Amino acid sequence: MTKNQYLNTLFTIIISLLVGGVVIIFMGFNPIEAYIQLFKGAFAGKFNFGGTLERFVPLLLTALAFAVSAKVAVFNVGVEGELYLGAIAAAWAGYSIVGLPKGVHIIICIGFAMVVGSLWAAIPGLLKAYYKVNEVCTTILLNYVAIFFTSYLVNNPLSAKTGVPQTPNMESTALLSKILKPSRANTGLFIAIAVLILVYWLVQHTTIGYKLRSVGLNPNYSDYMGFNAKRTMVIGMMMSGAIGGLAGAIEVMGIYGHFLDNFSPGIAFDGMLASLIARNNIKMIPVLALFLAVLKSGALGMERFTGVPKSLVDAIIAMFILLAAMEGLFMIKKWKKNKSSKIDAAKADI
Amino acid sequence: GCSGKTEEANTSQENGQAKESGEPIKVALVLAGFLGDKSFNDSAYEGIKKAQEDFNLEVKVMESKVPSDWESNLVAMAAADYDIVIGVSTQLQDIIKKHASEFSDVKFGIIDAVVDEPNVMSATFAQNEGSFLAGAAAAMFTQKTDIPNVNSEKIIGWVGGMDIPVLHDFLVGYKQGAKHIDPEMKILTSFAGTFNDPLKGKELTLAQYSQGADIVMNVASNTGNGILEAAKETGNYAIGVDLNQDNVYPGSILTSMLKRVDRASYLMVESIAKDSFKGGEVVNMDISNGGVGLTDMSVMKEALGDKFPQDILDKIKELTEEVKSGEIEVESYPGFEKK
Amino acid sequence: MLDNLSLIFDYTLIHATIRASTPILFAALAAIITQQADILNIGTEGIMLFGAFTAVTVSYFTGSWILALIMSMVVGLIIAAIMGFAHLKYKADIMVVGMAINMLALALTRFLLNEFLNTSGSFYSDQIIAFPKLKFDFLSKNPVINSLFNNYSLFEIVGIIMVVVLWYILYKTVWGLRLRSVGLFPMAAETAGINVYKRKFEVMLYSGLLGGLAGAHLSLGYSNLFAENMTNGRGFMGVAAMFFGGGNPILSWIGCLIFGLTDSIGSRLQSYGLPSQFILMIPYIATVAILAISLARKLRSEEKMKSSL
Amino acid sequence: MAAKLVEMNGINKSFPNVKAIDNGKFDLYPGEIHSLIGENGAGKSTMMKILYGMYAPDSGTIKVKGNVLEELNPKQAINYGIGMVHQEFMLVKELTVLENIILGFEPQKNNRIDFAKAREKIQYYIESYGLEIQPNKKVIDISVGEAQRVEIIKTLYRGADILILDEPTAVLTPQETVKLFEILNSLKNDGKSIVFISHKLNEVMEISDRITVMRHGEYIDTVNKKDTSIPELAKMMVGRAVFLNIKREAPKIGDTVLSVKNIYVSGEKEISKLRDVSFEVRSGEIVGIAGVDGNGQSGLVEAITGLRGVEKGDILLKGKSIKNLPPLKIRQAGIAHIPEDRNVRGLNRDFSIQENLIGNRLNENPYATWIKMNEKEIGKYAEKLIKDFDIRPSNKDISAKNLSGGNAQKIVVAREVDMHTDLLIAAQPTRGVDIGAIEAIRKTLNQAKEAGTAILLVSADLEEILSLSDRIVVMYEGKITGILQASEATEERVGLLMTGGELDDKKSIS
Ligand SMILES: Nc1ncnc2c1ncn2[C@@H]1O[C@H](COP(=O)(O)OP(=O)(O)OP(=O)(O)O)[C@@H](O)[C@H]1O
Ligand SMILES: Nc1ncnc2c1ncn2[C@@H]1O[C@H](COP(=O)(O)OP(=O)(O)OP(=O)(O)O)[C@@H](O)[C@H]1O
Ligand SMILES: [Mg+2]
Ligand SMILES: [Mg+2]
Repeated sequence: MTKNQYLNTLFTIIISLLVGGVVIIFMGFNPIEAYIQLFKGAFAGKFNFGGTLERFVPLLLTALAFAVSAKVAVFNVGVEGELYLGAIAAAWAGYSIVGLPKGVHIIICIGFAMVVGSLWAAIPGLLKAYYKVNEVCTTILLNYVAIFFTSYLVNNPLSAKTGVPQTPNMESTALLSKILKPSRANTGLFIAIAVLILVYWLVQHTTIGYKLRSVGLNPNYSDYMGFNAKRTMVIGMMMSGAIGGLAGAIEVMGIYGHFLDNFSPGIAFDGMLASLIARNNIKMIPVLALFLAVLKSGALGMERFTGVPKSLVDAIIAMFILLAAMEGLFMIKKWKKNKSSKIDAAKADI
Repeated sequence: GCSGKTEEANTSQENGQAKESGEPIKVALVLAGFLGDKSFNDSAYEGIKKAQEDFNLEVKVMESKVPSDWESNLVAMAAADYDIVIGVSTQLQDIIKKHASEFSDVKFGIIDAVVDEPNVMSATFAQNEGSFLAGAAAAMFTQKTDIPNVNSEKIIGWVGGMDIPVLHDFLVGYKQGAKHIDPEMKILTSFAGTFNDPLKGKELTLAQYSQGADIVMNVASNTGNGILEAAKETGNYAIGVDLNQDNVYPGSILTSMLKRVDRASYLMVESIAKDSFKGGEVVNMDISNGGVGLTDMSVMKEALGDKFPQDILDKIKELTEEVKSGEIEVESYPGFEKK
Repeated sequence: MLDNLSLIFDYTLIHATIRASTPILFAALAAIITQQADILNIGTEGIMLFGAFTAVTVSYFTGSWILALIMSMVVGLIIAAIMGFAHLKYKADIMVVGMAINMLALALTRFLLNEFLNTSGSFYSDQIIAFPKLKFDFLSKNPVINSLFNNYSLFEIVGIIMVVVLWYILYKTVWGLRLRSVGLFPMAAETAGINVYKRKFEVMLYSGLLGGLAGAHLSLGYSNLFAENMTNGRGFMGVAAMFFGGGNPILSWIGCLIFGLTDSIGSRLQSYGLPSQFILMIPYIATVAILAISLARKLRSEEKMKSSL
Repeated sequence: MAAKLVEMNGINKSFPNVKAIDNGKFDLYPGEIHSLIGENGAGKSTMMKILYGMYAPDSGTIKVKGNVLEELNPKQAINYGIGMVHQEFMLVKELTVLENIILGFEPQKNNRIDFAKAREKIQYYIESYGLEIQPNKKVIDISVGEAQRVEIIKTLYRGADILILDEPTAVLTPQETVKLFEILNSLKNDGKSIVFISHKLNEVMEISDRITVMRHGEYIDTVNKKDTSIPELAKMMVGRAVFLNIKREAPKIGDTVLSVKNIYVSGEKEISKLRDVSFEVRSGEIVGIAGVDGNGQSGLVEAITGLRGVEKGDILLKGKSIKNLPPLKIRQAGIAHIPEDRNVRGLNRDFSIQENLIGNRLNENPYATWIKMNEKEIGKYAEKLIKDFDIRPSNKDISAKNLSGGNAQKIVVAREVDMHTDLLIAAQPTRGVDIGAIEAIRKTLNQAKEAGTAILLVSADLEEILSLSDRIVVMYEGKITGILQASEATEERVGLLMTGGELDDKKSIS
């Protein structure tokens, strides 16, 4: 990021706050109070800050999952489904296997979730690579299948039979330890950060990453080099699915302790949003994931302790995101050049 | 059905029995969904509003359908010194169980589940019993061929929201009630897979009508709006749920199965106001105490005039007594056995 | 089971299929028109929701479905214009814009429902005037004919007409040719003197009109109420259908019909005690499977054409 | 002389990283063919894109037909009668030829495109200038030569009397070039003015009236054709004398390295399907494959390198079958491959020079330990290749898309030749690159051959085939029509075989 871009970001934030403030005043509330509660809701005290971290982890992982598939030029809208399947796989391994030491049990749960997530992601991957079936179409549709399938499992064979649509509670050996009690932030945070670093290293500094990026940018070159573009594409999708599955596993192992029917309200779509705003740049993803996590937990604070209705808070957040995406908004220096580079831009689009 | 501005914390005029100090009682209602479902959640809020008329309250409603928000909402409200925090859903059972001891000086209420802690009051519902009556009413109604659009086939319908255990508790009662009237009765059942899609509810209901059902029971929250609309649009019939929905489309809705969530939430607030809160208390709302039941069908009676089948009403009364006395034992779904 | 089968597969299925596929179809058309200019408009979902809300509100207050239709399209247009500016002028990623609009629509319609209509969750009233149904008395005598040809909601028919019209416009008119060239190869279009920016903006606006219409059909044609989040992924399904047909209105329509048909069959199958979740999956699995099989077959036949033997 | 049609003066244009035009100058008279030459990246295309309104110059004046143009876009340029055939074709592959031609200028009848009228008008150009095209085919299905003619008709159709052709012959066969020149001359006789950009100086000398030379974005000089010569032009372009014709030693031929035995390979078009093709390449010799583009050469190369399936027959490398092995296995067996299109296969344009150079040694020691890439070693290796092959700019971290065609091609050549494999396949190794780079690449191939590599050279440039090959295999419609020794090959004889003719003396040896 250049100095200009930082300025641009700053301007965008200020403008968003101003516009949001005007709306809040217009509705008859105090914007300063509202923003203070937003800030407190995200950062003040262990409970709130923990709440932010708790939301940050799945956002980071699902954003990463999306970015990895984007490296092989697959638009994986299916991370949500992988998250669900990973979650239920981890939950099952967590309650049905007993008597393992903690570390081993956690690894088994995570491993199983990642395998399930990657196998699920392999389906649209294979269809795209070998039959040119559009992956946006298949992943949108397969999300529903995954969610209904977990719903079937949790209400039938894997049900805890307690009246709540959830699996039995996992063994304590399968649970991730909490940090920052009473919030539910947990050691999954460190797993997520480790995965972030690992993925960054893998993509940027290894032969595997070279192949993945190469396939995404030019599959013909890859085939010619002997990387097998199709297979690599499927591998990239499977990596993406594994990370999505991991995100689900951490949710159940760190937060709920069991799989809960319909537990995700579209976490992976928020993750996708983070990745898209970061333009799939892995280095920028944690920043954007944190940004969204802060907005989400801050919004809860604003809703709890001011009279601003939840729906208005949500609308203001949507507006923040819209403005954040408009990178051209304050590129003052670029305005003049815009004219001469219009075709360059068109070219860049191709 | 308008619930007005809901999120604002508003205080009402003071009433005799309220706390001495004149400070309002702080009540937090934590929902596992949103207001506006015209059933379960709205009903809980109705009770609070009723209590607001009687006592001096400060009310906060936390809505969210995001499971990860539930726990943090509940904890935040408990930490913010609310006098009572009421969790409105079976789904909040574990969360309250987990945190009740942490906030030992805060009182909790849980609706539709039981938490056995010294500072928690629970309310459960025998929805299977209410549904039993609804099933019986539907089974009788579907054979009244003199009523417009009622066919001679012994087929009735039932459409649920998500396929989760509590809905099955409704369903077993409904089926048992129908079969009790006529063992040959065929019951079509569908789940929309969501509580939030009225259009899907409508589609499923239309499908059941096309398969010969002429009356369909709604157990689908917001999705149910589509069920009721399908009845109105095709001239067929429906049965409402939770709240009295008879008036939504007068003449299309035979009756509603009431689940008096409002009464439960009122009781909880009242116990604080009157200082009669008993930790660990479980209020069982069933047919015997009027916690579940059917409406009096007066709306339908008016719509049908002398075609109204009075015998249904009589039979329901009879069945109600039989269930009360234990003569009829209504089955329940695993996890919902009477405590 | 045999008599059950006839309860599932009978003539009423046809009308049910069209009814179930129309909301998705309109969303797909809105997505198709921008996709032809290489803009993936996933904001359709949000535009629809705005449209649905506007339609109900206007119809409720004015009692005129025509006015409701017009206003919901105008609202769609305005939202699309905002999206167009954000994406084309300020270079915001179109997917992000679309998702933000979806979030905004969900929150804002909920907010306005409280503020304007003083209710939450859902809103229905006798004063909401629905879109007319095409009812012909002379058709209603025979139940089969009645089910097959009568009682269509206005826009169920308009939708089918629009598939053909849009196909014609895209593939037979100057406007369509230029639009497709903008989407396929903007440089080529630019060197042919076509203003790519304007063209993209223009189709964003049309997409807004269609999205608004789609929403209005949802709340005044398909049903007669507004409910929070009543689109419930139908905009996304439209995008999926658009990709199913590769941007071709007719093929996309076929995708919608496959979905609608399997969905309707599912609705009927549910009554027979199979686990609901599996039934609810059928339309999604069927659509993916049909797409995959048809593409695999196409690839195979292309291979054959190339063979030297 | 008549008044100038076009006058461009003091033109400057910078892109983010380069100054593409530095005080550029160009003019054009009515009815002349004016060539614009210069090395890759000299700024020829940029200069003409400015004239066509695609780029706004940073400064400078443009005068067309007496009007000073302040702001120009393609639409206005078209209105001034300027038409441009771009180096990369501006054709929408998914549309038909007809649709491409009329795009933006469609005749209409009640809101419908009047295809009949369009066809009629196009027919006029087809007949008047002998531009053979098939209007109903999709562009994706036509040959490059035809695409070229489509582009020309497109500009004429739009009413151009100033035609800019940016390297039109780079992708054409000699026959097609001859045909193009006939067309250009007849256009000129019709009073049209033509700007012709090319790297091939013999063509430039053949077709032009005047010639302008650019170097590193600067204007060097404009000369009359009759006052100059090829060596002089080359010197102006490169800044030094150039020697293209490498003197050939007698080849030291060794064992058979590659033997292709009766193979059948699939193809898009009927004529590109290989049927019953056999030949051999021995160590220390260059075997040239001559043929009109589209007669199966691509298929042949792809079959040998594993990129396309062989349906029947066998391919042996040093006696071992490599038929239908995965491309990686074939590379490892000892084949290096310079692909025909550097932008499609040869390079990953978004990768840096360094990343492109390491592609085929990715898993080799010391460049990688297990999966970790050793960036230091890779960097050293990249720097060595950049130096050895004189790739410019020499910064290994620049992304490949910012390089001129010649330098981009040098990356591919460096990467493949440095593998020192037994067999090197070089397909169109000098297509579209400037004269300096051609010299360097040809020299490199010759050195590899002298070091004992067996080389299979595929080129549509007959001159290149004749000057490099020791043996020449001629292909026509997917079959081999003859194999000639260098000594017995002449342009006429090879040309005859390339078009399906037969040699009467039957002196060919196989
Ligand atoms: N759109 C662009 N963005 C950035 N740099 C560019 C762009 N177009 C051209 N350049 C750079 O400008 C310089 C001149 O390029 P130009 O295409 O005009 O060269 P050329 O003489 O046509 O070369 P060639 O013979 O290879 O076609 C080169 O260094 C090139 O990399
Ligand atoms: N069966 C195939 N499998 C994979 N790729 C193919 C196949 N057929 C064609 N292609 C691709 O399409 C391109 C053009 O194919 P085509 O068959 O026309 O080439 P060709 O005629 O064999 O080669 P050329 O004519 O250029 O010598 C090839 O370069 C190749 O990349
Ligand atoms: Mg009946
Ligand atoms: Mg050029």
